[in-house]
Amino acid sequence: MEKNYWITEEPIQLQDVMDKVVRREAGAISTFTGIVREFTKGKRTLYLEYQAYIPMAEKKLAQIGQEIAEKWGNTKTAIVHRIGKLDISEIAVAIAVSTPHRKDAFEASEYAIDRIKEIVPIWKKEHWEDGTLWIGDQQETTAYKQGMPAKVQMEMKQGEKE
Amino acid sequence: MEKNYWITEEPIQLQDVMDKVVRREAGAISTFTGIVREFTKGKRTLYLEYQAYIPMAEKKLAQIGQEIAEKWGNTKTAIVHRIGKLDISEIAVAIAVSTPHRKDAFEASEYAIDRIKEIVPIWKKEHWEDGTLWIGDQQETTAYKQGMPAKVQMEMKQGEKE
Amino acid sequence: MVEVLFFAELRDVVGKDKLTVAADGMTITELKEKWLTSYGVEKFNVAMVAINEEYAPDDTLVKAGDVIAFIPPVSGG
Amino acid sequence: MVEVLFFAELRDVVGKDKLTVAADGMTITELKEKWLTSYGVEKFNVAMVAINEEYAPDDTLVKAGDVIAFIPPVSGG
Repeated sequence: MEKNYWITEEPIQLQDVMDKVVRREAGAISTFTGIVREFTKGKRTLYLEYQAYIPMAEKKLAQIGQEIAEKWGNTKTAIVHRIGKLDISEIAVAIAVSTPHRKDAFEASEYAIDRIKEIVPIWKKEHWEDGTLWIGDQQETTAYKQGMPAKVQMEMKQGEKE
Repeated sequence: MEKNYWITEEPIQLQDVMDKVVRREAGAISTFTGIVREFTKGKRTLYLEYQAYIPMAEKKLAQIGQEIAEKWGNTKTAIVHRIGKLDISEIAVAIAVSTPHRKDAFEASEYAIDRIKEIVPIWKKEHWEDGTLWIGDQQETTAYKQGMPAKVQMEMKQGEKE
Repeated sequence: MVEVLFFAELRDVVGKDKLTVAADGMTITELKEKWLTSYGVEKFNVAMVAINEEYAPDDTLVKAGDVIAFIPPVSGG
Repeated sequence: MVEVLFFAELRDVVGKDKLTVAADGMTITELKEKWLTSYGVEKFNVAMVAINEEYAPDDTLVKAGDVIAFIPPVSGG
């Protein structure tokens, strides 16, 4: 079976992700690529280190693709996330979504990266000149105090109804 | 000089477009790729033929990159459009925009494709099983009756003030 | 003399990709009336005009050596 | 017995990537109290829990053979 959602330790080629979503019904492909930025809030990153709970992360990436298919219909999605040590400008994540028309492609790929930052068990460790830190998603701090992020809680409630 | 806005008769490689916008300040790259879709409103396309007023088209693509830089700041943009005969699933246009943060990248690349469809002198000829037709942008029909599209008119008025 | 370029449908209508015509000092509107009415005015009136690769209104005066392009509604992307 | 997995900061805190503990029939909350308080509760309380690779609430009962993962706030992308 073709694998459209995966975690890798190898450098990511955007073309590989894009190739997985090309099809005759598609007229538009939107991709998103997250690359390692040198400066964040004035602080210089030397490199990043990513860790993943690999089998669950791949399941959650696939779930995001499924959510996109349900929300926008007629989509094809592929997502890859890299782990290990990444230097400046290396690709951490690449997403491609193909749709018949362009509006859906943009919306869906933006949705994908937003969801990755919410529910996919992958972590980033910053390596600066003066130290290191595992980064948590600041936006979710409040929700996490209740045990899990609000977005996941909602989802679990929906799941119960099914 | 590096050429970030160009018209080509050769097949487009998304990677080439993306490579032009990677830089150390960028954390996000959004790309848009328009590919030849087989069916439009139930009608089957055999292939497309694109024509461009090449020197002006390249200028207008560069203008779009400039507009993006003014609207979002800290962006780097590359755009390529292919002309000649294109088969189903071949790439007609590819856009890449890099920004520090992802929101701007999505907005800017969507802006780029919208503007291409407004101001860049490139035309598409549909080749169906039962005929051919040069396609005009239906959205602009009204404005065109006044000599040029509303978006271009606005622009010219702004230009007069400068 | 000015060079007049045609694209897409207009190129098919005119049957060639360019003409060289005497239109120095005319407006675009006058150039159309003098040289292009035989090809049908309607399609030229829905086209934009570019002079030397920049969009220009129909009342612009053209001068010797200008390159005038008639740009039907675009459909790239 | 259940397997308990740690990631990111929690892995550093615990000093290993997994533990095998006797927790059959306990809730996640009970498992934390029994086996993890020595590592500091705060960081475990801001983590999500996944059982067999699916997010689960803290009152879920764990059974023999389950894989419990503590998932600190994620930061992929």
